[in-house]
Amino acid sequence: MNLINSTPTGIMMIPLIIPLICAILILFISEKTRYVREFFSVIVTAVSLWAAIKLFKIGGDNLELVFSWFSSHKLHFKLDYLSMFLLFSVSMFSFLISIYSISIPNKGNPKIFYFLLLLTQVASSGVVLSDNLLLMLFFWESMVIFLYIFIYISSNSQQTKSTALKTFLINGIADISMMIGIAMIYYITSTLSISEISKTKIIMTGWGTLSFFLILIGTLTKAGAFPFHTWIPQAALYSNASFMAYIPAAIDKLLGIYFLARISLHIFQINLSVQIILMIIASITIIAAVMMALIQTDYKRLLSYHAVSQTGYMILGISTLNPIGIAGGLFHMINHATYKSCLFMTAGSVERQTQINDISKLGGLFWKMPATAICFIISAAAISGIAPLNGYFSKELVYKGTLNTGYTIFFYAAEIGSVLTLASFLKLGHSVFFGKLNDNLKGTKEAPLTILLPMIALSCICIIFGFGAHLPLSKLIQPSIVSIGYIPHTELSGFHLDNLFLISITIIIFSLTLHISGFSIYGKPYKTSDHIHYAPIIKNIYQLAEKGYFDLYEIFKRIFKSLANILFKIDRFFDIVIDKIPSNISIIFSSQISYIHRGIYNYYMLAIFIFVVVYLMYLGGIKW
Amino acid sequence: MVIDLLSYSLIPMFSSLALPFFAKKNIRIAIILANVALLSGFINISYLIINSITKPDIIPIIDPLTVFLIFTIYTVALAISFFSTYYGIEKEANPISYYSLILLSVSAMTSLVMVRDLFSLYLFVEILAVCSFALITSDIKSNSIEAAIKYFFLTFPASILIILGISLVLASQKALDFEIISVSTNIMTMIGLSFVIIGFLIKSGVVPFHFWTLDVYQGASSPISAYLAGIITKIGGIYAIIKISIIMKYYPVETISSILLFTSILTILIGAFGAIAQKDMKRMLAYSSISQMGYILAGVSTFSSTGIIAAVFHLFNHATFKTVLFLNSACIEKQTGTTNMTELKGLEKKMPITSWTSIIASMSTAGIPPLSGFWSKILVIIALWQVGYIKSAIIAIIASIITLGYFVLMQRKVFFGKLAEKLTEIKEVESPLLLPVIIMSLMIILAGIYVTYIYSYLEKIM
Amino acid sequence: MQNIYFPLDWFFITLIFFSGAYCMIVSKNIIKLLIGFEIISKASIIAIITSGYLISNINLAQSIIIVMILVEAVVIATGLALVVKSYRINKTIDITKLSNMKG
Amino acid sequence: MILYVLIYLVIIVGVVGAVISKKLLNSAIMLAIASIGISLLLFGYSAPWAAVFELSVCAGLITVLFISAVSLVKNEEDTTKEKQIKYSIFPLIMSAVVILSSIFIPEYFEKLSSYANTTQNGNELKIGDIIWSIRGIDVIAQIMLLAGGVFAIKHIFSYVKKQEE
Repeated sequence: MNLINSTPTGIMMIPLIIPLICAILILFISEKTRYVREFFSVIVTAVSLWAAIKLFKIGGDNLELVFSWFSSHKLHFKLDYLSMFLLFSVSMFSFLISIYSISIPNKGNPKIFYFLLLLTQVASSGVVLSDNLLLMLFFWESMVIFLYIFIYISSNSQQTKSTALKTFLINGIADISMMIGIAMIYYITSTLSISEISKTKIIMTGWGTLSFFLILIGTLTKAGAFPFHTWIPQAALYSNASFMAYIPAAIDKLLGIYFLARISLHIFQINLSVQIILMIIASITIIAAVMMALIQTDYKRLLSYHAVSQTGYMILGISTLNPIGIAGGLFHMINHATYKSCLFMTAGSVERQTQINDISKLGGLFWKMPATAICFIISAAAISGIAPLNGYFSKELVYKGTLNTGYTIFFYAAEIGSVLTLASFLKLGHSVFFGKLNDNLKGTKEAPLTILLPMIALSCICIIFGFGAHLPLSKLIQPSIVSIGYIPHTELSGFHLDNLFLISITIIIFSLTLHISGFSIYGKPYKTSDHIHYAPIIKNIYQLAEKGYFDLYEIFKRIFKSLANILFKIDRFFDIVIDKIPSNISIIFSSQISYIHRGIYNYYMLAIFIFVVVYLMYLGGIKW
Repeated sequence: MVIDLLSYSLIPMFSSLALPFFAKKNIRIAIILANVALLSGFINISYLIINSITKPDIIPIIDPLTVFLIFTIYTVALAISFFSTYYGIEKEANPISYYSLILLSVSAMTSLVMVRDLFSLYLFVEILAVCSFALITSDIKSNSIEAAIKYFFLTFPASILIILGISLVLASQKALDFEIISVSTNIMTMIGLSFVIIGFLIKSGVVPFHFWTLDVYQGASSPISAYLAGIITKIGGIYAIIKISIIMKYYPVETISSILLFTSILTILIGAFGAIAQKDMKRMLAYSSISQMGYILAGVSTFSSTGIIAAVFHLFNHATFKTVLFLNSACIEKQTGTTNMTELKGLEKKMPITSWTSIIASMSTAGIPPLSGFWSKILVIIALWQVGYIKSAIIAIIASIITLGYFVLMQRKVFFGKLAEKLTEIKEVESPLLLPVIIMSLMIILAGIYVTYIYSYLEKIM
Repeated sequence: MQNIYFPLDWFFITLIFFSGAYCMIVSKNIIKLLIGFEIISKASIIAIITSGYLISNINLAQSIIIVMILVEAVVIATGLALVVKSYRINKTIDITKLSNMKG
Repeated sequence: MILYVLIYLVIIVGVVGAVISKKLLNSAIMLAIASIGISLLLFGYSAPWAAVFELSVCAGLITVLFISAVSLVKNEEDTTKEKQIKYSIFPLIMSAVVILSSIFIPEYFEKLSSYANTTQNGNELKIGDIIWSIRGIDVIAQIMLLAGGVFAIKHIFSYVKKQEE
């Protein structure tokens, strides 16, 4: 195994090995030195980014690197264009987040934070690079542990601890189901390497479908889709902004959708009915999450719900199974990562400067924090799919993909989703940056440079990917689709003045009207969505949602509680049967025996005489 | 009669006759003479038996069963007489007659074991009965008189039944010798012998006829109840049944064996269950000894060679650990004045040796593996299994679990836990009183460990 | 011919045995018990002599009876001694009163 | 045969009288009559030695012992008022037993006696030889028994003196 030398396989190892070593080194740096840890992790992430970019230059599809693990088992790391694209994006985000979280206050003990950040970088690049499913699973599972510790150290309040537990449980169980799914794959194909399986894709028969759905649960949880998303909003409340910007916003989405792409396109040959199920899940995620986002008053919680809804678009894109849709899904994945983490960074900087998260208390910060405000505006426009920015282009591809499949209902769902997204961002922007500046925020200054720099970088990427959409599409997305095995016929990128553009304009107008009507009724910017919130039917759906009826975690908790006390009753019953009844019987029996012996000689003699006579009669009755 | 073993029965008899004359000058000398007579007999027989166990082929044993039982008789008798010298028998009864009666009962038992004639067997059983019921009265409490009367009126009618049996055997055989009887099988003899067995069932205190055992073991003075439970009821009752079952090897034994099996299972169960709710320690030990008698009888009821070996082995084991238990209850009674278990608590702190020996003995009764009780019970159960009485084997196992139950209950109540306030000032009994108990427990442990030697020795019986 | 006596003797033995047993079961007075016990031992003597007569070996039967009579005498003597002592201590010869060992 | 039945009648009368008589003295006397009947029976069976022993020991010695015991516990007798019903219904039960046993016992023992070994060669051995030579062990047993009896009575009464002091 040759390490760092100019051959591509060597470079491929850099994002894996170097951050791991540095992570361990960071642990030994003493507490007192300031900024050494931050500086160290920034350098390391920069190096891994450089390695990812260099791999791009060298190109060279499916480079193979074999590890011998306990001699018998071969560990394959394989690099095709899709994983190269993912590796680049993962390293980019780790680099930006490590810069960003230098001056974020409540990220917990910095030593552990950076240790975890680098380990997450290692794990995610491991997931992306590994060709062997088992190896991928190993890195995938380690992510859960880092997730748990990240949330746990962010503050020592009770809610944080219960959120950490909730996250760990949901992700843990999902990973177990994925593990079983992978075991089934091994059972079907008796090989674990993705490249071999992809040669003869697994068809959807008995074990195949079951393993697909089990792995699907794992990927959807990682990506944060509808039924398994409930930990993200809670994490948003109780953990720090840099964590939210890093994992739920970027890394999780990237890895989740990457693996979804792998299994639905590369490993399995999914048939029509499975495809429809996927599209239904996608559309539910879009609508439900954005409906919830609309009514939120907490800055980060609102953003987290949007993160969940945007995942819906990506899943929709992938599940269209035609090249345009898939390209749209993948492109939306990278776009979403950029503007979502940028939005979370703005949330972090606002929180750092004003120590307030509740948008009803914020207002008029535009002139106080101009840079953050501008970045917010750009990324908000990108997420709602306004024309020249990257969001629009990826959504446009996704819409084309869904229209090609012929099921227009999913198209309408996606459209409604983007309307509500824009409405909620209008509400957010208006209540935080515009409107009246209330008195106690007078002294707020602009956030320090280390926070602004990554934000500005990300918003520039949004703009670049927007206007120069053909750059990422041709360089990153197209080769990775080809490597999966779907050749796009039409030209992917480019600005086409067709009716999709017109629809996006109508969406903008429609959400503007919603916002203005809400503002005029209630007067307060943060109340603009209340007329939807308290509408007749929707009101009690919202109440149910608040109480957590839709939350899988709560449902299971109730089930297990009732199960526990049923078992307790059964145990009490057995305890009586085994312990009490025999001892009582024997005591009654023995007291009866001692009662018989009343001590009077005559009764004894009578008993003996009777028994003797009986025995003799029995004896006498011998027939010979 | 086995001539060369005759000395074991004659020496105690002559010494018991000589005892009153020695006692004229000084009672101490008489007591010492009695103990020395028994000690010499014990050393002699133990030398004989150890040689025959360790070097089985060199010394040809005339009759292994007789030697084995004489060994048991002498161990228990020596333990009792040694114990009662320091127990203060003088306060309660005339020591001269007490020791001569013990010596006479020893000679009666040894000759009973050696005898080869049915009528002489009956005679020696009568002598033993007379001596033992006189010994029962050697306690000042009124209970002992009541116990003696009950013993007299409940067991002596049984000898009449035995005579009826003997008359039937006499009518159908040339003579009453065991060899002659065992050779010529005959229905009338079979019925006669069954009459005799039922007579001896009454004498050995198995369940339908166990009423006298409870009152006698509780009422008699403690060393005597140990002597009774230890060896007299066994040799005077169960030994005769074993001897007859050996004779009836070639007889059609279905009916009598089903009677014996029914009685033994009844005994085991009622003995075990009865002991659970007992308040008085000696009465509980009486119930447990009835239950153990049931095991011996179960062994005999199979009429198979393993059954009889198991019965003899369990007889020996039961003799040792029952004597230990009763002697311990005697020590407790001597120190605390009562054997009522509700008043005794946490004796282990004050009387450690008594407690620990009685724990070993009760564990052996319950049949805990390393100890000897376990092996004999297992043999009995195997014998039952082999002959096909599987249900009764299972009942025997369950009953031994219940035995373990009530013994642990008794120990927890009497020996462990917080020391009862009244008992704070009591001390351990004098060391000579503990000597027999310690030797007996050692024998239990050794018998448990060297069980293979004993089994190979016992196999020569059949 | 001599077989006639054997069954008839055993008929009378059962009668005497039953009456002795009845007397022991029913009576409260200990001396009455002893008399019952005496009757039963009489029955055993008859049993021995009938079997002796059956196998026409009277002398063997006689020797056994002599020994049995001796045994009977010794037993009755000790029994009466016991009764007298219990009378001295408990001041009663009613056996139902001697029952303070129960359970 | 008539003599045989007559003797048994005497025995039965003696036994039943001993059981049902109210006063202990009468029952002792009836018992003596029964034992006299038995010795007559023994004479009937040409067993003179046994008959003489039976007559002298049972009729004589044991009756004397009984009467002396009854006199010892004289004042106690009137206090134990036994309900006489137990004894008055005795003849009734006795007759029931007579009928039952007359059905089963003779027929059963008839069949049984067919097994008796009648090959015995009569009474050539004299009674003295039997007792002393063949059944020698019984002599030792008798000595032991007598010693036991003496020590037993000594042991029982030994305590009585101490208690009275």
